[in-house]
Amino acid sequence: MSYPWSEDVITVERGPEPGGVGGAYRVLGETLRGLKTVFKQALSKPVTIEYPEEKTPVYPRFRGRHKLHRFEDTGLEKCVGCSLCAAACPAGCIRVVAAENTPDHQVSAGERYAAVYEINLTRCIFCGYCEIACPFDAITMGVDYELADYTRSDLIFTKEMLLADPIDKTPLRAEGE
Amino acid sequence: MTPEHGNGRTLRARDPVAADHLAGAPEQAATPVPSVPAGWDRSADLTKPPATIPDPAQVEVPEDLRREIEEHMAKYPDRRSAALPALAAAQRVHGWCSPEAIAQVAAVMRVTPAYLSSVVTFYDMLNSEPVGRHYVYVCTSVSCHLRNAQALADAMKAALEPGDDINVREFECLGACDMAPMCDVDGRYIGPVDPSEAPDVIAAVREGRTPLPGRGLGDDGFHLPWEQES
Amino acid sequence: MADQTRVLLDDIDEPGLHTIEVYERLGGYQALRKALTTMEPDEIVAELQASGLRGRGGAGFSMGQKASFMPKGTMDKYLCCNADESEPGTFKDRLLMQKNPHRLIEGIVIAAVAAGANRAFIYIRGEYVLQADILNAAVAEARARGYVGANILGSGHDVDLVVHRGAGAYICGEETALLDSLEGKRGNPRLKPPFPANQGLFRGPTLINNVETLSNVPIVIAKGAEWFKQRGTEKSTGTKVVSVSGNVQRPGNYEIELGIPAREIVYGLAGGPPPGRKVKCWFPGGSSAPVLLEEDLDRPYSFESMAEAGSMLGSGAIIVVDDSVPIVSLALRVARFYRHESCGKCVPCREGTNWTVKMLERIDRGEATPMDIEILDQVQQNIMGNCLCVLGDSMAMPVRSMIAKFKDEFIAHNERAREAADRLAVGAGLSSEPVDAAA
Amino acid sequence: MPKPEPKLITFEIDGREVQAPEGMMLVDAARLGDVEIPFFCYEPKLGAPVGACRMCLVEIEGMPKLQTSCSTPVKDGMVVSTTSERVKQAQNAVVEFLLVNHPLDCPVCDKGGECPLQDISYGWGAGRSRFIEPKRHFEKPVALSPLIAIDRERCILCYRCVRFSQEIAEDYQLVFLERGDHTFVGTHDGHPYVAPFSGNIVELCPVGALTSQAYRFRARPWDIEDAGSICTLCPSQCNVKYTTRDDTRVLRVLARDNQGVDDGWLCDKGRFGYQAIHAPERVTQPLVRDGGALRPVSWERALSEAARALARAGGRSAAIVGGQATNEEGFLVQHLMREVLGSPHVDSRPSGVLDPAQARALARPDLTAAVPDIEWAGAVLVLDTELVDEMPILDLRVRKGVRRNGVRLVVATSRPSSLDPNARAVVRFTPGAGEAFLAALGAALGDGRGLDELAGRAGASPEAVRAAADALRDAGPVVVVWGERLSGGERGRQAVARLLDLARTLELAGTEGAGLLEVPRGTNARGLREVGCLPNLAPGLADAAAAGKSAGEIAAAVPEEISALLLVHADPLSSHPDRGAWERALDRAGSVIAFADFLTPGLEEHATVVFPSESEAEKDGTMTHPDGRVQRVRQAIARPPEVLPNWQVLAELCERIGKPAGVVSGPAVFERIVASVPFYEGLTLAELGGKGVRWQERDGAGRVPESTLPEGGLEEPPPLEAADLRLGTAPSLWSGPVVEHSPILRFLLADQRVELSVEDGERLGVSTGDEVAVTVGGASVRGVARLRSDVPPGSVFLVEGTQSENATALTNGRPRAVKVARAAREVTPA
Repeated sequence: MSYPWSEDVITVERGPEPGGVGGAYRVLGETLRGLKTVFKQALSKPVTIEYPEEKTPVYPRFRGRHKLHRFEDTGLEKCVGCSLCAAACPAGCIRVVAAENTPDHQVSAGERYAAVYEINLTRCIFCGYCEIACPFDAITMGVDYELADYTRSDLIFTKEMLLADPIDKTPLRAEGE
Repeated sequence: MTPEHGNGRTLRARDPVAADHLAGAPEQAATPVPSVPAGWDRSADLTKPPATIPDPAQVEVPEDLRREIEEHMAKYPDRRSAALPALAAAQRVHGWCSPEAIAQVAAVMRVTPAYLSSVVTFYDMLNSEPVGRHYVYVCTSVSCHLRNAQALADAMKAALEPGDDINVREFECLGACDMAPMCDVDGRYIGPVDPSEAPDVIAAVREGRTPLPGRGLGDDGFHLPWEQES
Repeated sequence: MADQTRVLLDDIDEPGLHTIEVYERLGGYQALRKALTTMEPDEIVAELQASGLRGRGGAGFSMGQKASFMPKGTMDKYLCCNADESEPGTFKDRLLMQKNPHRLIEGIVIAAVAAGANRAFIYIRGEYVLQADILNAAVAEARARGYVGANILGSGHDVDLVVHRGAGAYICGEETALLDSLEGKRGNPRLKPPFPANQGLFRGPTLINNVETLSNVPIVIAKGAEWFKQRGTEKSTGTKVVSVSGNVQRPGNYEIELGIPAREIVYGLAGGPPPGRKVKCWFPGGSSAPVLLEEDLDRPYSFESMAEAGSMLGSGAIIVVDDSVPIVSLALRVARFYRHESCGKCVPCREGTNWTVKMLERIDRGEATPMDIEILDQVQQNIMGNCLCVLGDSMAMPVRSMIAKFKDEFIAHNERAREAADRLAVGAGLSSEPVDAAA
Repeated sequence: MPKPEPKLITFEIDGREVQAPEGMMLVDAARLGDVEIPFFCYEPKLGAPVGACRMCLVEIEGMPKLQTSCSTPVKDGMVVSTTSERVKQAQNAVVEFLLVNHPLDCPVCDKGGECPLQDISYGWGAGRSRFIEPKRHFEKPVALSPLIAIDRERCILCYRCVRFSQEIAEDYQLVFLERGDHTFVGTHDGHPYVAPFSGNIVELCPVGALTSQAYRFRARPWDIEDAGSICTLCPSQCNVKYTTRDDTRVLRVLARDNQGVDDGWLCDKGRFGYQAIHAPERVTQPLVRDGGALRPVSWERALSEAARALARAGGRSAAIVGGQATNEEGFLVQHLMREVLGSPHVDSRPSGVLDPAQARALARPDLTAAVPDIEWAGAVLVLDTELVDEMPILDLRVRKGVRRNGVRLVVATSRPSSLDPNARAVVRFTPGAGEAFLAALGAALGDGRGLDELAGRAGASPEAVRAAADALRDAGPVVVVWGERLSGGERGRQAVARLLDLARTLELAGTEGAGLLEVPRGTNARGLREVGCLPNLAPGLADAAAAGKSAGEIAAAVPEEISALLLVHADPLSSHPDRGAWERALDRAGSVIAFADFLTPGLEEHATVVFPSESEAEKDGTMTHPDGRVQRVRQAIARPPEVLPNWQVLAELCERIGKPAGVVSGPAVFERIVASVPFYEGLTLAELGGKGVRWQERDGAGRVPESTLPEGGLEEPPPLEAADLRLGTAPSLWSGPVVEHSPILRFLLADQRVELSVEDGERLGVSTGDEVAVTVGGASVRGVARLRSDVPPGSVFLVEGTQSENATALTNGRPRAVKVARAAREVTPA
C-alpha cells in the first residue's frame, strides 16, 4: 500500500517579487497601517485590572490547574491509574500509585484505580501532555491560575484536591472576545 | 453501564473499554454475543490442593477398569498412548469423564489429571460434563446438511422427554454421507432417517430396543433404498 | 449409465468377506506370502514406486516414494494406517474396513515390511465402532494364522498391529495430529519439518498411509506394477473409490478409473440431482476442495485435471449441491465445520475460522455491507498459506471459491435478509421508522 | 552427550550477508544481522519450537510457502526476506487475527508498556482492525492460584505457559482445555496451579494474561527500575533482577538469565519471597533484653552491650554462622572470633565435622562439577538430596538434561524423590545409610563382591543398586549431585570417604564435564567454608591454628566452656539438629548476640542483643555458589533508617573490643578475603561483574592446598540396627522466615506431616489425615499422617524447619529408630 507522493505536494502561492514601483507602494501601505495601530493605542485609555478584587478572564483553552473527573452518573473516578500521564509528563511531576478495585471498594470504573495521584505543581510546566495522554479523559487542564502558596509542599496536589472544584471560579472569556 | 448479554451474562462495568464499546454501539446490541465455553470465566478454586499425579494409595479404581487400562498401556511403547482408550473405558464406567473418573485413570496411568482433562476436552466423544449414557449423534455436516439433516436433529431433540438418559447432539461428519440424513445411536449407524421417525428412534433407545431394525449399517441385508438387494 | 471398474471393490459384496476363511478362499494373503518370501523390502518399495500408486487420503503423494524416504537403520520404525476418515463427503474407508478388513491388514503388513517398521497402528476414528470391532476381530484372526506378529510366515519379519480408536476430532486425520493423538495427546498438528518419515510416532521414523492406499498394496504386489499402471491415467494410476453424496439420487461409493469425465460419475453412477433440479456446484474432493460449477463436470476426474480447474481431487469425495441450496447457508455450514474442528493451535486458523463464521452469520442475517464480502474474501486470503497445517486452508479455499463464483448471490442474500429483518422489526414495533415508510 | 560445537555459515537476509552458527534458528540468526523478526510463541528455553503464533513468517528463496523462522535452521547460502510484500501481508494478517479477540485495555493492563503484543502491533501490524463483531468479554481477572491471576480475554494461546508447565517444570498441571477458538489455559477441574516454579509463567507470558497477584497494579514500566543481584534464599543463588520503585521498595523479582547458574528460571520462593523485606515484623532497629523482654535501643547501647559481653567471654565465646551470611560477613565473624576474641569456635555447618583433608579434596577444581555440566553429562547421580526442596533450580537442570540430552539419571535417596519418574535407576536406602549405599554401589561398580551384604546394610535392594551401577558405568562423564546430609552426623567422615572413593572409581577428577556438586544446607555454605567459618579450617582451607568446636560440640559445651554465643543469620533451634541440646545451650549461655531480620521463637526467647540485619535486597557483598562461582550480592534499595550493614557492625565490635579490623567498606573486606584465600587470588569485584566467576576457571585455582583422594582403608559400614521404623528428615522449600513473613507465600507454609508407607500405615492402624505422634527417646513430634505408595516400608519422614513441631527435636545426627502412633492414643516413650 504505497502512498502516492503527489498527495503530499502542497502548492505555495507566492506574492509578487519585491522591488519596482509596486514594491514601494506596498511598503508605504504597510507602514501606514502600522502607524494607525500605534496612534489608536496611544490615544486609548490604559487597561488596569484590580487584581485580586478583579480577575483577568481567561480563554476556555487556557491551561491552568489540572482537574480530575468523575463519571456524572455513577460518581466513579474516571482515572484508572494507568500512569500514562506520568509517562508523558516532560517535567516528571506526576506520581501515580495504582491499586485494585474490589467489589466493596469500587473507586473507578476499571479494574484498577489511582490510590495515589499527585501533581507537583511547582514543577509543572502546563504543557497539557497529561491531558493528551489520558485514554479516559480523566485529567484535563482547568483554567485556574491562582497557584501561589507559602510552602512548596502545599503545592503537591493530591488526588482529593484535584478532584475537588476550586473555591473561586476563574472568569472565562468567550472565544474571540 | 451494565448491558445484559444475550446469554444472560452480565458484563461488569469493570472494563471501561469494553463498556464504552458496547454502550456506544447500540446497533450491535442486537447481534448475538459469542458463545463461550464454561471454563473461560471460571476462577481456580483456591481451597483445593494442586492436582498432581494421584498417589495410587489414595485412589480406589474398580478392578476391571484398572485391568483394562493396564492392558491398553501394554500395547504401546509409551504408556501415555493409552490415554484415549483408557478414558473411553472410564467413560463407559462412569457415564462421563468426571473428575473422579479422570483421577482413577491418572492414578493407573501415572499422569496428572490435567493431562487427561486437556485430552478429554479436545475430543468430541469424550464428555467433560455429565450427559446421558446413551448417545444419539445426528450428523449435520455438509452432505447431510444438503439432505435436510437439521430437521432430523431438531426432531430428535424435540422427541426427548425429561429424565431421558440420552445425549442427543448434532455432530460433525460421521463418515456416512451415503446414508444421509443419518444418526449414530450408541455406535450403530442408521439411515437414511426421516424426521418423522425421530420419536420412534428416541423411544427405542429409551426402552432399550434396537432402533429401526434392519436399517443399521451392520445389520444383515442392510442396503440403501436405491441399491438393488444383492 | 457408466460402469464401475472394480478392482478394490471386486469381491465387496461377497458374504462373509470380513472373515479370514472367505478372504483366503478368494486368494487373500497370497500377496503377503509373495512379498515376504520372494521379495526383499527394497524390491517391494521399488514395485510400489513403479506402480505410480498415489496416496488416496487427500494429498495424492506417491506412496512408494513416501516409503522410500524411510531411513535405513535399526531404530524403532512405525507404520500408521490413517483410518480417521472425517472429511465431509468421504466414506470409502468405512466401506473398505467394514467389508474387507483383511486386505487392509495384508497391505499394512506388506508396507510395514517394506518400510522396515515392526510396529503398525490403525488409527480409526472413534465413531466407527462397527468397523473397529471388525478390524479387531480380523487382526486377531490374522494373528492366529501368523500373518501378524512375530516371524511372519517364517520370513523373520515382525509386524505387530494395534487398532487404536480415536475419539472424535477431524484434525486427527492430519498426519502429524494423528501422531500426537496416537501418542495420547491432544491432536494438534506438529511443525514440519521434521517430517514423519524422519521423526514421527514416538520420535521414530513413521510411514503414514490412508486405508485405501494400503488396501491397494496387495493388488499391486499380487498383480504387478505394470498391471496396475494400465488403469487410470499416466499420472493418476489405478482405480479410485469415489464417494458421491449430497443432492444426488444414488449416493454411494463407486470405483472408477481416474480420468473418466466427472459427469459420468455424478449423472451416470450416482443418478444426478433429484428430478427437476440442476447441479449448482460440486465439491470434487471433499468439503475442503474449492467448488466447481456445472460446466466443470465435463472435465476428466483426475488429480491433474481437478488441479487445473482450480480445485483438487483430495480424498475423491464428490458432494453435489443442487440449485435449491442457498450458497450462504452452504458456506456457513462449511465454515462452521472447520471452526468446530480447528485445533486452535495456530492463530490464522483459530481466529480466521471464527471470524469467517461471524461474518457469514452477519451476511445470513442481513447485517453486512458489500465491503464485508470484500473483507471476507481477504480474510480467506490471509488464512491461506499462513497456517501450521492445511485445516485453515481447507476452509478458506471452498469459502473463497464460493465468494468468487457466487458473489452476486451473497450480496442478494444479505439484501433479502435485511429487508426481512426490517419488516420483522417494524411488525414488532421495534423500529423507529414509521410503519408506512416500510410498507 | 557432549556439547556440540557449531560451525559458522553465511546466509543472506534482507540483502545483507550475515554469519551465524549452523543450525541456529533463523529468528535468532537474523538478530545477528540486526534484523528483527517478530514472534510470540518462540522461546528456545522451552524446547522445540511449536510454530503456533505464525508471527515470524518469512520468505525463503526456493520455498513456495512462507516459513516460520522460529523453526527453520539457517543453512549456508540461504536467501531470506523479512520485508517483502508477501511477508508484510502475512504479518499484518497475523496481528489482525491476534487482535480479533484481544481486548484493547492496555491502560489498565499490567503488561502495558512492556508488552510484546503492543510492540509487535505497532511495529508489524496494519494499524487498524476490520473486526467489528463484539469481542469476547469475561469476568476478569480470575485467580489461577493464590500467586497468579489469569485474564483469559487477553490470552493469545501462544503455548508458552503450558509448555513451561509440561516441558520445563514437568508438573503438567497447566494445560490447554477445549479446542479451536474455545481453547483456554486452565487446570484440571478448577484446581489451582500451585507448583514450585509456577511464577515463571508470569514472566513468560507475552501479553497481560498471566499476572502476578503480588505485583498487580503496583507500578507501570516507567515507574520502576531494575537492580541486578542474586537470590540468597537457597544455595542455587539464582541471578535475579529486583524491580524497585522510588529506591525504597522491591515490587517484583525477575529472573536474570545466567546459563552457568539458573538457566533463566526462578522458583516461587525466590520470586515472591521479597515480600518479607517489607514485612512489618522485620527487625529494623537494635534490640536488647531488658527486664526479660527485647526492647528497641540505640545503636550505641546495643553495640556497647554486645562488645562488653563478647570481651568478657573472650575465648569462651563461639559463633554460629548461618548460610545466608555473605563471604564478607563470614570472614569478619571468624576474624572476630579467632583474632579478636581468641576463640577457635566458629562453625557454619549445622551438623558434624568436616575433616580438613576431605574439605580440601572436595574443593579440588578438577573434582567440582559446574552447574551446566549436569545438562551435558553422560549420567547424573542424585545422592541423598531432594533437589526441589534444597536447590530447586538444579531440579530443572536435571530434568532438562534428561529430556533434551538423554542424560542417564540415577536417584539414590531415602525419601521418594520428585525426579524418580525421570530416572533410569532408583535406589531407596534406609535413612542415614548413605555410607552403606555408597559402599554397595562401589561393590556393584567393581567386582560385585559383598554387594548383597552391603546393600542389606543400606536397606536397599541389590538389584536396584546393580541397576544404578549399570546406568553409571561407561555412561561418559558422571556428575554426582550429593546432599550435605550425607556428610553430617556421626559417620559423616566415613560417608565422605566413600563418596571420594566413588569419585575415584568413576574417574571424576580426570574427566571433562564430570565431578561432584554438593547441595549444601546453607546458601553460602561453600563461601563460608572457604573464608574460614569452620572450626578447623582457616581462610583458604588452611589448617586452623587451633581446632575449635563444631556446632554440636558448642551446644554441648555451654555453659562450662562457652558462655557467649554469636548467632549470625542463624537460629539453631530451627535449623540445627538436636533441638533439645540447643534449647539447653541457649538457656544457659550468658549472652546470646544475634544478627537477624526476623525474631524466630528461639531468638525471641533467648537472645540478649539483636542487631537488625540487612535484607538480601539491601546487602552488598559476595557469595560463592556450590560450584565455586563467586557472585555479587548487590544493593537494590535503601536500608531502613535504623539498619546498618552487618560488616560495619562486625567491624565496630572488633574496634570496641580493642582490635580494629581495619576495614572501612564492604569492598575492603572483599579485598581482605582475596588476600587471605589463595585460590581467590586476583579476584576483583569488577571481574565478578553481573554473572560471577568460577574460581576454578582462573589461574589462582592451582593454589588450592594439596590433597589426595584416599585409596583403600575404608571402614566397613555398620550393620543396620534392628528397628521397626527409621526416621528420615528433610527440609521443605516452604519453610523458614521468608515464607512465614511473605503474605502471598504463607498459604504454602509447610506443616508437619508424617510420611509413611501404606504397609506401615495399615500395620499401625494409621490412615492419611490422622494426627500422629512420632516419638524417640523422650521427644515427640506431632503431624498429620500421609500414606504414600512410594515410601519404602520401614521408613518414616518428617519435615525440618517447620514453625512448630520441628523435626529437629528428634534428630541428633544418627539414624534413629522411632515409634509412630495415632496421637489420640499416644504411647509413652520407651
